[in-house]
Amino acid sequence: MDMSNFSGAEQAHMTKVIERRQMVDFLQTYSKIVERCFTSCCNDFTSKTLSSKEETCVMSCTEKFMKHSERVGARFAELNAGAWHYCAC
Amino acid sequence: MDMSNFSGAEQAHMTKVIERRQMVDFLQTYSKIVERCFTSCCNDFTSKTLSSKEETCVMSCTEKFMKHSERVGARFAELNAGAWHYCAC
Amino acid sequence: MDMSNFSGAEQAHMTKVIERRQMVDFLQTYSKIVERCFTSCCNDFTSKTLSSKEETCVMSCTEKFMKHSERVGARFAELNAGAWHYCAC
Amino acid sequence: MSFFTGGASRAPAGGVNPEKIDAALTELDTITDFYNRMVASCHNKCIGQRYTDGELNTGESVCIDRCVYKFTEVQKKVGEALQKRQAANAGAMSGL
Amino acid sequence: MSFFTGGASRAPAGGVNPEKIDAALTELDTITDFYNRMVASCHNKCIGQRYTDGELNTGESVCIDRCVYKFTEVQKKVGEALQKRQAANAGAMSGL
Amino acid sequence: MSFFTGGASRAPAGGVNPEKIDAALTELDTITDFYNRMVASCHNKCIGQRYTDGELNTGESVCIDRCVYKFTEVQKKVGEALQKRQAANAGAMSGL
Repeated sequence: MDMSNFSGAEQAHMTKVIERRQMVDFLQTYSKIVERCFTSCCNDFTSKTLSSKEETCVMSCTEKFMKHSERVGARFAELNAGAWHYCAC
Repeated sequence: MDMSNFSGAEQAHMTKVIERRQMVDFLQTYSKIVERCFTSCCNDFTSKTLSSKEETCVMSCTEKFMKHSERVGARFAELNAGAWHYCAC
Repeated sequence: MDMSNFSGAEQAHMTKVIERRQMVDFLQTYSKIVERCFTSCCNDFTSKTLSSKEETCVMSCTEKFMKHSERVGARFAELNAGAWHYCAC
Repeated sequence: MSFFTGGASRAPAGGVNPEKIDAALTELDTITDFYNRMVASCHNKCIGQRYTDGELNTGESVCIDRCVYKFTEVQKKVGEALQKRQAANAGAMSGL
Repeated sequence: MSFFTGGASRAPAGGVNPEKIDAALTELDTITDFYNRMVASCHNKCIGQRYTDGELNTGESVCIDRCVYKFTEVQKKVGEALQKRQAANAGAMSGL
Repeated sequence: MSFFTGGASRAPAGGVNPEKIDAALTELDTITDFYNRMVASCHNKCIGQRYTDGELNTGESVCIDRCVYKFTEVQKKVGEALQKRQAANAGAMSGL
């Protein structure tokens, strides 16, 4: 995002807005991981507690999701500059 | 949500906001039920009208979805107090 | 949407809001097409470039999606007037 | 969605009633949400996953027309059922 | 979400602190999002796709109760894991 | 999204141009949406459903790199196609 023509007040405002957006994004990521890892790992509802097998699966799934999304983020950042052919911004 | 430290004006504002959110949530639930029950119940597109079998299915699906989400809500409310380990709020 | 009882200022405001919503909707449609057509067309990750087969598939998928959603829109518009039995508006 | 109302009700400007705007936007968003779900659902029902060309064939076109009609029928039926439910236990709607 | 804060912080009205409202709304939206995903996930796990009547049978009811409990357990475990991660590499969280 | 603009354009504060902010937020939201769909799509394509440990193996890592590249290629192609379409029938874009 090119904010070079933003006034000081505008940059300050955007920084605040972006910070809040990042928090909301983070909470949504948290929520998506729960849904995805629950769906992949939990298939036994004869008991209400997590079995140790399910717990291991959830931990691996979470760790892997974070590593995956960090790797996607890194590659995406490398490519990003030229990618927005249709952005109306 | 702990609103005990909210001023009268803040509580009034939150009440208004929450009421509107609930209406929007309700409309989204409506919309999700339509999508889910349509997907589960309608597979015959040789006719444009709902067959009586499809209609029965849609009615049962709707009723069951509501009962399901009410039951989830009731269990969730019981557990909710201790559940938000990572809430940034 | 019935805006007949809107003041001039209200109509002007709505027009502006609707225009922006349409742009946001368009960007989301763009994004959904990318996801859907990528998912349907790209299954070979032995190479990072699009094969000509994949590219043809993506082009057809995009064109077809647009024609599909235009057709849905046209039918929907014909039916829309009587359809909103539960709209809280 | 209600941010606007919140802000504007404290600072109404030039004959704009924020409650009316807000209601209109809720309606707009609701219709848009339904339309988007209809597009996705009918795509899943009617459009094949093999993309060899960009035209809708006759079977797909007919399927789309019926699908839109049927989706709208489902919408009405679900709306009626929810209304009956809400009348029966008014106020106990929201899960939260 | 922060629009409200943005607007209101320039025009605070009658003892309303926009930061507090904003934080409360974030909490509300977060809980709502979790609840909605729980409803969808437990529906997928517990409710059959054949809709012959509108009642939850015993098997489904028991499944829902356990599902909500287990979903909440997963939520705690994931939360703890993310907290550990965030403590380990503070600041490098967001992908953007 | 435009609530902010709506409110602020009637009450601009301290050199903040709401149109610019709004455009920047639209861009931010668009990129975030693409990024989120890319994460989900490449997860579906590259990451197995069996979670025995938390590391990405070599196959998965290579797959992710290619997936991001390919997803971006698709994005460009779709963007070009939509631009051509929009040029052809300007104004008839939105379904509503």
